[in-house]
Amino acid sequence: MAGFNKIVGSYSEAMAGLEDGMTIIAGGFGLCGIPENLISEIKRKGCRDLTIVSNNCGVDGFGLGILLEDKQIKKMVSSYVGENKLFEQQLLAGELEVELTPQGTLAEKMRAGGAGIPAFYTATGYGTPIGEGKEVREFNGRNYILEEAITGDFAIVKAWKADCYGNLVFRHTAQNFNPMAATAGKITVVEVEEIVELGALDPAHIHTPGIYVDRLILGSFEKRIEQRTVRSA
Amino acid sequence: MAGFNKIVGSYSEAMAGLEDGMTIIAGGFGLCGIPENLISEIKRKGCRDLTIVSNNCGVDGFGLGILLEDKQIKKMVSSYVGENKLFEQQLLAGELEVELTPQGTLAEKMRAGGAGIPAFYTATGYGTPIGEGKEVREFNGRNYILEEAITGDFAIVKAWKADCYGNLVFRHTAQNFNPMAATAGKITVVEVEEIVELGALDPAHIHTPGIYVDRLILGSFEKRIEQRTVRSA
Amino acid sequence: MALTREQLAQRVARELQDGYYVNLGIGIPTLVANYVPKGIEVMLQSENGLLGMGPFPTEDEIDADMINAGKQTVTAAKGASIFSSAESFAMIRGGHVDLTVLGAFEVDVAGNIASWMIPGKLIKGMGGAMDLVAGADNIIVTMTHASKHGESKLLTKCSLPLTGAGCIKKVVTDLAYIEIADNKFWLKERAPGVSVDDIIRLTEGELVVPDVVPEMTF
Amino acid sequence: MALTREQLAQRVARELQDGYYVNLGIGIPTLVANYVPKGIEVMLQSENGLLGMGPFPTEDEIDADMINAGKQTVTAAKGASIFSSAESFAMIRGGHVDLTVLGAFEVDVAGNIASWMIPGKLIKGMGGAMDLVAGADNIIVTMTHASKHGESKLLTKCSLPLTGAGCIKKVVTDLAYIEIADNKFWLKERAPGVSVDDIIRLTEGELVVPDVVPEMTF
Repeated sequence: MAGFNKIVGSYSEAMAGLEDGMTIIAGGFGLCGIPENLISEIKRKGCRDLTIVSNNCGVDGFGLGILLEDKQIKKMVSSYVGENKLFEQQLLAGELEVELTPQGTLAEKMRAGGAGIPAFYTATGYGTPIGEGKEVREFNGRNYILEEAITGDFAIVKAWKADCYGNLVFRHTAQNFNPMAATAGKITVVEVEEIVELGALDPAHIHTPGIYVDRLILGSFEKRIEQRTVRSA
Repeated sequence: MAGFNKIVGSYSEAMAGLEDGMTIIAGGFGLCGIPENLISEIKRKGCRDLTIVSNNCGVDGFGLGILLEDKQIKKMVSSYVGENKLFEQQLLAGELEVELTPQGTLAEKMRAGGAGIPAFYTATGYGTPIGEGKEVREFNGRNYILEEAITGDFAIVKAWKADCYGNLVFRHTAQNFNPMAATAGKITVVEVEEIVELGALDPAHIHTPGIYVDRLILGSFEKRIEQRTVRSA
Repeated sequence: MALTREQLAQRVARELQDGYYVNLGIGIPTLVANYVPKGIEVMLQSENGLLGMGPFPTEDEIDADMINAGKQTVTAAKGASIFSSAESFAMIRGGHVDLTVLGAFEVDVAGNIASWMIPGKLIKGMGGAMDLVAGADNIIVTMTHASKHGESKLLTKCSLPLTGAGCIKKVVTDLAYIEIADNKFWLKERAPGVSVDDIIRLTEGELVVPDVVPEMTF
Repeated sequence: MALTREQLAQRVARELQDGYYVNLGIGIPTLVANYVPKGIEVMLQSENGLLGMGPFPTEDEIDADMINAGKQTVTAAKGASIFSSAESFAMIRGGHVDLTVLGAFEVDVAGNIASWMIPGKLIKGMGGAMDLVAGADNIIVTMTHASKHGESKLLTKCSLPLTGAGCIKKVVTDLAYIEIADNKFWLKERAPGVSVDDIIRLTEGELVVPDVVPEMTF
């Protein structure tokens, strides 16, 4: 009897079932709050023709950027992909497709995917190249475009603390896209810094209820910093 | 210089500007987490022809039910209104209009109103009287109906703790509709059980950021229980 | 003998599986929680914003801020989470709840359900029922097979306004366990001592009856 | 003399009001935070999920989990809140942010803005810019008045792909403060020592010039 215990024992088990051609939704913003080790496991598995939905594509040599090295990514759905030389090369060479999506629309598409909302209207992108080919409709005198939800075969998520039921708490701004990603995967895999006793998390302060989580694994993280900015003490 | 201090000194100040014919979005589920004193203030002010958007309409003599006593409500937008004799009478006498809305659609309409989403598609209500007259559209082989967002002239909200910036934390299931209501009012008024020092709330555990809150008042609450169910110890 | 309310709940409870997130409607569905089979764990979702509903509180534990969707005072079980109504229905609408159990006035061979409104009677509202039936893949309806006046509630076409269209696949009545597929009712089990003829007589919609209809045991 | 980057930020900062929630874009807009007028308080929103952005951390305070939308390490100010990207953009899209300041390549008399894409050059993406310009009622664009080659960036019609349509009402350039209304640019202030003629020459879209154009002071 497994009950609600979502803990798995290895990264290989965590990503079991991932196949060529699948769509993966990934949490994280820049290098902050990214599922580092789940990404490494995808590289290790070597699956190809992947569609990755993530606000960014990591950097050269870290984060989702490492999946470019063996050309595992067919298509990225992102709002900003400017931190990555290899990305640029593969894009210019026509080896990589990119579907640019405004950041807020991307977040809302993931949320909608998890929440059973197939599509919604937004003013974001109306009158721009992003609105081209999309239905335009007026509400209360303003024009909006129709945007459809996103779901994935897998969602990969990084949280701070979890209990064995998969209830999650995120740390600081490492929350970002992770909660929405968690709702939008057919299989949602989460790696965390700490697994706490059941009952140790305050029910009202759980960011992601365990119902969204299928597999949970304890990891250790490099947490690379992209822009190290400081002031004098 | 007021800065971000949202605290007002009286209930009359809290509801200043409320006028006949306005739309009010109210948090609460049944009698749980309802803005008791803000409702009393609306009764005291005597504004009429109000449209109230709330999952329920209180009970006879408590909660939103007291606004029926002087016939202040023209229209209720709710999912369930079955706990209230006076409601029934006024409805049958044609003195009160009711727009029944599925509970999840109601919650999502409030969220959409606050989030700048003018409309969204949902399968809820398709093929039922709720779907009549609404646009139907197929996505991935399933039929959905179009539902529009709700916003209010005022939103009235009950929270547990707040800081003076209006950052809110809700207690247990008294959260319910309150966070969405808070986002959907042109003027959002919140009453709380406790105002804590600025900095005392963990930023990552704030349910409603103060940006949504216009006025904040400290109240004391009866918290009437609708269905008192117990087990033996 | 027609099933009692408790037996109805017991029969429904046999459909529970280990690790199921379940939403139980008001009335008989609520009783299902008392019959979770040994050796399996389920978590109860309450649509007002609680996943992991515990038992009723003791007198000392009663808290006005902790209620379920039936507005009853409850407790939170270990491992529970609490959230807003929007989040709760995102969970429901998004198909994350494994099983929903609810009552109904009528069900028909197309899987339509009518459960919230009787024209001419005062309308109280649908609450979360329309969201629940639209969101769950797996729904069990519990109800009496026929009205007090002997009128079938398993119909060719619902006569009352619908709660949801084409969404019901399983019905547990006081007389039978029935599945819905291909625009037909499929008789799977009968209540102890209830004859197949009685079930046929009280089922208005097309009913497929196999050669052997096992009797439920309790 | 054309305004320096710091002066641009200073001029923009004069548009801040007490109690404003403000989103500052990357580059010059970020500098605005250094010039908040005395006696007023503003809160900075960072679209990756932080309301109440504080100063950069000291070496000891650096935390990889605490960054802003420019991916810089930051701190949270007292009274800050932290939330998901969906919540952050609900805030932005829903019009709850009082002022957005961002850079641009071009602005036109219709209030259109182009700021994210130059055809033929590599596209990096719009990030949150399209959401920010669609969501805010009050947007200030900061940019140089003309390109390095002397080509006006204040146009009759943007030549580059748009970031948003009809949403810009205020532009602070290195030469002038200009408002947009009725399909015209309205010259309101000029940079110290910059002649009205220079501004006219470098403004391609229709410019309304009042009899007196006050000089900015710093």
